[in-house]
Amino acid sequence: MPTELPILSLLIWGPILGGIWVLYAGDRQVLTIKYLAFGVSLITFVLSILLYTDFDSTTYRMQFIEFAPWIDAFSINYHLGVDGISVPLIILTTFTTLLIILAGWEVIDYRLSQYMAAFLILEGLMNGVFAAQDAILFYVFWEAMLIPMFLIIGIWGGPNRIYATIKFFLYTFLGSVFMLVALLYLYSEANSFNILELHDLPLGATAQTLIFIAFLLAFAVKIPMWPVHTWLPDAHVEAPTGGSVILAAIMLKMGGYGFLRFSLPIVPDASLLLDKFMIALSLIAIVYIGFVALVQQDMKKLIAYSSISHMGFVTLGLFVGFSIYAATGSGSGSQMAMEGAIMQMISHGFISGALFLCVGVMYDRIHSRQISDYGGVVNTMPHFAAFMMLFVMANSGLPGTSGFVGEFLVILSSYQASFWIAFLAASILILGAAYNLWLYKRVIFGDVANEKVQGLQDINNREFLIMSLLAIAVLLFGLWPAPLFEIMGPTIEHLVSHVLQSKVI
Amino acid sequence: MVQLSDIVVLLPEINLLIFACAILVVDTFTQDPARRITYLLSQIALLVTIGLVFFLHTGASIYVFNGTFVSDPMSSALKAMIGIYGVVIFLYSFEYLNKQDWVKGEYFVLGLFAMLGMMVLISAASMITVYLGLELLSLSLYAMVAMQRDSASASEAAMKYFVLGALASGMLLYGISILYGITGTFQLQELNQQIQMHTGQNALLVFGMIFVIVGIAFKLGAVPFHMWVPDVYEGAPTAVTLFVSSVPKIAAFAMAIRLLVNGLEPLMQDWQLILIILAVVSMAIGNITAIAQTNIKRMLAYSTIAHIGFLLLGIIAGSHLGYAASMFYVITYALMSMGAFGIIIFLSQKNFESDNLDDIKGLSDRNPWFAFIMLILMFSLSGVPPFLGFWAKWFVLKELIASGYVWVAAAAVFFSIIGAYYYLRIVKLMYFDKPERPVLAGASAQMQVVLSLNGIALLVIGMFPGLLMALCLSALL
Amino acid sequence: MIVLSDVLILAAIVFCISVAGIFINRKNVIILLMCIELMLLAVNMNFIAFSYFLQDINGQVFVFFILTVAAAESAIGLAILVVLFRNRQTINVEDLNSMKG
Amino acid sequence: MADNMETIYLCIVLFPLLGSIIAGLFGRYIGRSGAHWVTIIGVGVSSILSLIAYKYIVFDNGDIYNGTVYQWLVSGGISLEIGFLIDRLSVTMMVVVSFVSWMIHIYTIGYMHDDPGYQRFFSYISLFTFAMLMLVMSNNFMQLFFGWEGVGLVSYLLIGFWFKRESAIFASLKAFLANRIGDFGFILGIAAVLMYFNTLDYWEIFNSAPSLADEKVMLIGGYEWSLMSVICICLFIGAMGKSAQFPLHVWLPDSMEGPTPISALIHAATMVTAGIFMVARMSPLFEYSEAALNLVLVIGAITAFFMGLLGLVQNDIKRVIAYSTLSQLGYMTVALGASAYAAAIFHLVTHAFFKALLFLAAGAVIIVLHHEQDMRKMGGLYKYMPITWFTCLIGALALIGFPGTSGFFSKDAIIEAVHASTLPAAGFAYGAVLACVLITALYTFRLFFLVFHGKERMDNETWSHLHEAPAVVWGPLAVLALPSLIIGAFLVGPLLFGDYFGPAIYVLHDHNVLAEIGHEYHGVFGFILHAFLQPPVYLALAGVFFAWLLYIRLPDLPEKIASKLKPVHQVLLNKYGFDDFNQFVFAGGARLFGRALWQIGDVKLIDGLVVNGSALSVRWFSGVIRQIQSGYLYHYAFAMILALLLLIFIFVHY
Repeated sequence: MPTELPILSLLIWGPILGGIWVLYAGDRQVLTIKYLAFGVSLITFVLSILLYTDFDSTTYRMQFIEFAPWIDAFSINYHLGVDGISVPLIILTTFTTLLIILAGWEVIDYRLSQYMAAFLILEGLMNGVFAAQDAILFYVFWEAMLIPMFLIIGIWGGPNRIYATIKFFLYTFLGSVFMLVALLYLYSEANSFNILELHDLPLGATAQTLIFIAFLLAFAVKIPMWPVHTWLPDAHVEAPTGGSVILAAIMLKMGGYGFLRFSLPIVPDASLLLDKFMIALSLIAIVYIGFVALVQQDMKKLIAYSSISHMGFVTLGLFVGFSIYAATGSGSGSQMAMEGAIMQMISHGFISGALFLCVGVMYDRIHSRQISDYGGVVNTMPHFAAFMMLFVMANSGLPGTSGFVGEFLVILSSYQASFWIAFLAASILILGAAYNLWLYKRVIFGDVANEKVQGLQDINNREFLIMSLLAIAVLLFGLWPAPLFEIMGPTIEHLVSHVLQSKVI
Repeated sequence: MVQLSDIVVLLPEINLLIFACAILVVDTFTQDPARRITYLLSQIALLVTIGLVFFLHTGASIYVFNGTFVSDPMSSALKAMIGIYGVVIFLYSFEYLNKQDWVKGEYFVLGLFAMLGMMVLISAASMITVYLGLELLSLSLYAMVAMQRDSASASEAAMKYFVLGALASGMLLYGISILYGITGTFQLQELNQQIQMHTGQNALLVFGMIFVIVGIAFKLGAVPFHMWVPDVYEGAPTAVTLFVSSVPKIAAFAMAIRLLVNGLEPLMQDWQLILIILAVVSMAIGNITAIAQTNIKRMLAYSTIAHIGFLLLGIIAGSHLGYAASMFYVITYALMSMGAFGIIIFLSQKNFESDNLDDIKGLSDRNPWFAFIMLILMFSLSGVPPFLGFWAKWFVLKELIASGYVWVAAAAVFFSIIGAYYYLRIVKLMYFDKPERPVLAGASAQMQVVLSLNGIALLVIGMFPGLLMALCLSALL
Repeated sequence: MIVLSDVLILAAIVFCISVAGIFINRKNVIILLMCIELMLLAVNMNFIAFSYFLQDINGQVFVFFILTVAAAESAIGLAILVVLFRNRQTINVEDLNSMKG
Repeated sequence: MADNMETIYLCIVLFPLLGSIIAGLFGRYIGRSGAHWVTIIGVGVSSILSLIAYKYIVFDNGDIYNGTVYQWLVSGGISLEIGFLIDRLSVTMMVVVSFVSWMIHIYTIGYMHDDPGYQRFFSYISLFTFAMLMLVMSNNFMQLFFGWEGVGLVSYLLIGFWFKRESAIFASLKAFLANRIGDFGFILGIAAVLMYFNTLDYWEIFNSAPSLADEKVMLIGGYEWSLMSVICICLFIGAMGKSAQFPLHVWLPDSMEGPTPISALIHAATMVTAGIFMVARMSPLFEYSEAALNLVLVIGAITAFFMGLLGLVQNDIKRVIAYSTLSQLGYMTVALGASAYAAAIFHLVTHAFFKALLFLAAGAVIIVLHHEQDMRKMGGLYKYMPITWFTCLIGALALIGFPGTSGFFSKDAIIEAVHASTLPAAGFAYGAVLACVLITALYTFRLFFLVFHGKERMDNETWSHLHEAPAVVWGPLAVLALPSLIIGAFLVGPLLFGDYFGPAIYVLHDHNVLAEIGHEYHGVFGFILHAFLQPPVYLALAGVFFAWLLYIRLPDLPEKIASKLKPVHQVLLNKYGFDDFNQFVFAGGARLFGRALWQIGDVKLIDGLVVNGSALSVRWFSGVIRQIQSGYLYHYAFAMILALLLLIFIFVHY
């Protein structure tokens, strides 16, 4: 271990304590808390970069391990560690939070300190989810995360925010409590909450199926999969910009992360048994939601639906591996599918975040999310239009942007399972382009539609900075995704070989 | 056969009794309308009791008075908890009574007697002791509920509570009589052994046991013996509701352990099934009905019913770990309940109970700190980590699953989702709505400090629940 | 010759009457108090019978406790009744439904 | 030399990119002239370096380069890389692409002179050059797809360049979507390639192609497909989108909405050739699939014939040329189908020149007429614009394949090749391309006569300002006219019948139609003479004659014919109803379907019934249950007793 610094703990508790500090500072010194929040998130981001630089990408083993007993009686430990799956997600989290603090700089004027604090605390909790190696520690972070998000949507959200936030909370709560039952059942079998030990726990076929379903409820709601996706459009639409960004960029990824960390390795046989079902749901999400996205009148809703559709690729990539293995007899296609899925998660974090920020930029000026209220924005906001073009194109999977990589790999590998899976998955090429570009056409192109659009101011330096950072990320990972794959390669390779082995007793 | 050392074991109870009687006398003579001296003496009584419990606890089970009274780790732990909670309850109550301008010495005296009853109940090793403790507790509570003499609803609640309580204790007695008839003993350990010898008379034993369970379920407030709970919570003055909703549950838990585990353990398979029915129905009815409530106190009453269902799950698990989980649950629940009613007291004013849901609208604008405390309470009640309420549910579920009742656990978590809705609604009212009237809540500094600590405790113990779990485990292993 | 079951059946009948009285009576609260007393008496009868047939004095001791408690209980019950009447000017059971739902 | 070549290749793609980035991001700071200088220099350097590369590969017989620039990613043991394959095929394309682009850059200075989006436009066309070069220089499918979509993107941007015009942004959307439909097939093809070849690298794939030629796959039910056919058909669907083949041709005519003729030219001369290039590049795969070759033939023939017909009824000058482009692309496709890949590339090259010439000439006319594009408002321009008239005539002759012009050689070679092909679909294709020769001549000279001859039909205001186009506009015309005339004669020998492409294009012996024609090839003049023994020349001349008859001699006749054949005319005017059909069925259908899924599936079923429904039912249930709590003491007591009895009933049994 090159550094002795407890980086993971700092990444978790730093933002949380920072958030409490911001909360304590209160709304009296507006500028102070802004800089305070910014400073905290910046330091956290820099720290998270250390994870990348000091990461040993030759092994699949957990790194940066921290271990301390927590509840002795039940061998629950404060056990942190990261591997190739967690590191990118943690960096994504810290990066996104940094942007959100910037994005809320001038926009939020109601209970600013609480706003900033909520996001900082949320950041810490999310880092905790990705770093936890103990199932109960994971669950605690996983659930605790709901509280700040519940408040963010409820306090700073749109007109229908209460319905949305309660729906969000109950939906996700519904999923996760069954996961808790499954975890407790696993404990009763393994006498341990250590996730890695659970990976090696042999389990009967029926038990695996039931555990899989319990996990599925939690992760399918979170990611979200069809048909438990309906909380997402509401939550996204009503949430403030920052909330939408966090939801789309990070929270959805937790579902995918859960599948990777829990469902697949803990109950591989059930995953194998139900993989067709999962593939079917994923394909429904891709196609069905693609069509639904096409007809949305509300920009945020459209992007929200597009997120669901893109998350269909994640679940497809994660579960198509079994069929690939069955068809080709080698794990390399499965690995490609899974890595494609993770790439898709990371990339979607940037792109959807960027798109929600774009909508936020417009919303801050006109206070409408309806597509029909816009038109010809490019005339008054050319720089903004350029950025949005990039993000919209990335969202429709243009090569050279990060949005392409994951989709490309998943389509390529799922072909090995079946032509028709790839066929349906590839329909996103058409549907994605259709809803994205149609949105762009109606909002950005055309002649100036009304006086409000006429009065628009182009993005200021702060917004320019945020957009540029995202644009760089989107392009960087599109043109050179190799570093990411280098990090996750050994981990996924090991995961695939683990998942493809039966562990039925 | 009664030795001096037996009396020593009984010292906390004796101390409390003496204090209670003394305070009754002192209160008669005090001229102070605020009854400070009564209040202070009551607190001292509790502190001394806690001290005695602490110093007398040995970690071993000591049976005294011909095996009718026991002092064991569980009794010490629960008595200490009752004492500590009693201090907090009296503090909140004193605040409430002051706000309402009718400070009554009786409240404290009756409260002390009720706690005496609880301590007796907790230490009961014989069905006679159980009955006496239970009646001492119940009679005090009836009187407390009716204490607000000019309130129609309070007297109505008291009447309902009284009649149903008497009915329940009648049934309990009937059950005890049957058990006595079969086994010829009141002493719980002997009962246990006798039942193991009387395997042929299982049906009669179960018949008697069902009556006993009715008595326990009534005291806990499990469906369908819960009908008194909402009316009493709503009708009684908030200080009394606060009292009724917290510490007596601890005693009721102890009663269940004493009777079902110490006494009727050989019949475990039967009472597990009965309790499963009661628990599931309680969680269902409690959570679902709570949604329709508009009065916070009544809503919390139904929430209590649901929590009792959860509490029973640990007993259903039928293992010492499970009982420990239940104990953890009841301690946690009482703490949360105190906090919730504490907030209502904090918000109340003279002639204004502030117990409608609308009364807490926009609390976070008016008083962000206590809104935050209430938020902790609500999330803790709904079982969201990292708050203590989560660990309570976690512990119970864990033991339930370890005993193989996975489906009961699944049903339990399902109902807790429904339950989450009405807790969230309170958070919603506080944080997302605008205040309807510019009421400024206020309270004395000590009330504020203790109430804050009450809420923060849920967070801090929630982050380090190991100690409390260890306590519960050591009490029941 | 009176056997145990005779007494038990009598006690059970008395118990049932008292229980029925509690939920059938819809008029006067005082009748409820009487029913409760009756119920305790039924239980007492059980205890005495068992005590006698088991040759165990404990049962009769318990009866004394019950009698004492019953007295206290009546006292409290009547006190509540008085308070209730003062507030409501009625002790009709059917009128006691201001809290429900 | 060989060591430096890698750097040169890299520079060829990077300079246009650099120019594009500078002009795009810093256009405000470097100003208009800065923007055009930086991009022109960028593309210019790239063109010159392409020439050097051309010299190195073709004339010096230098080593074919196949190398990796950098590794894009490794996943599951498969390495995806960015790399170049520079052989005779790609180097030829590089020269064509970079030079045409360079010319367009220069021409744009004049054409876009007053446009506020000046810098942006230069940035786009440089970016286009970059993407197109990446496409042709790629050595693997991944990068091919990158370039493929990249040109799609820039074409979207260019067509929608005048974003205030509703029709322009509509057309751009349509173009992108039509291309995406092609890409949909394309990516499936790539996926199939990856599955069976386990790599995306061209050479490795081509080397193992023969061993997989007989592989069968199951797609639907038990029916077996040849693997190669599946791969090639999927890839060809991509080519159909990009090269605007029937039925994905719909976007190309509309793409004329861009700042024409530049964007039109970009499309006509370069972008649409990507599909042709791709199929030629994939010849080692297509050769193993008769089914795919037949399909290519049929699609090409349909496109050539039916799109040519549409050219007859258009009145917009640009649209006529656009349909002509479609039709010519059909020719190229037919050539591909007949395994005459070299002929396809040959036609691609000649077409690039004469079509560029025609577009620029049309542009010149449009400028002079103040952005009037309707041919019915032109006429008699030869007096005012002699240079334009003359160059346009050369272009028109080349287009119809007048013997000796560049178009003649390439087109005649294609027709001969189809004639010689033995594929089942070759007969149909041959008939279609022959008929198309007549049609091509007819619509080309219809355009020519309507614009330059006959009555002067423009309004007075315009008429009074008629003059020759400025030098910066006619200069490129003159530059392009020469090669349009002669380049065919120079290239026909080596390109078609020599071993010009070497191993870059692979043809099975049975399919080698060009070799068959080559037996009869005895030099350029022999080829011309030979043509006079074949029908195409006479068909072309007949076409010119009819055009003269209809539009000069009897100008009223077309009207009458149109009214006599009203249904046919109407069908042609409606472009066979494709636009309406697509608009109604696909666009409308998708929206309808989406709305149905949303409103019925999401809103009503999932949200309404399940989510809110369960919430409501819990609430309703709650209302019911609270009735049990009646408030009456006797009910409470009754509940307790009832429960007691129930428990006894359930649990006490003897």
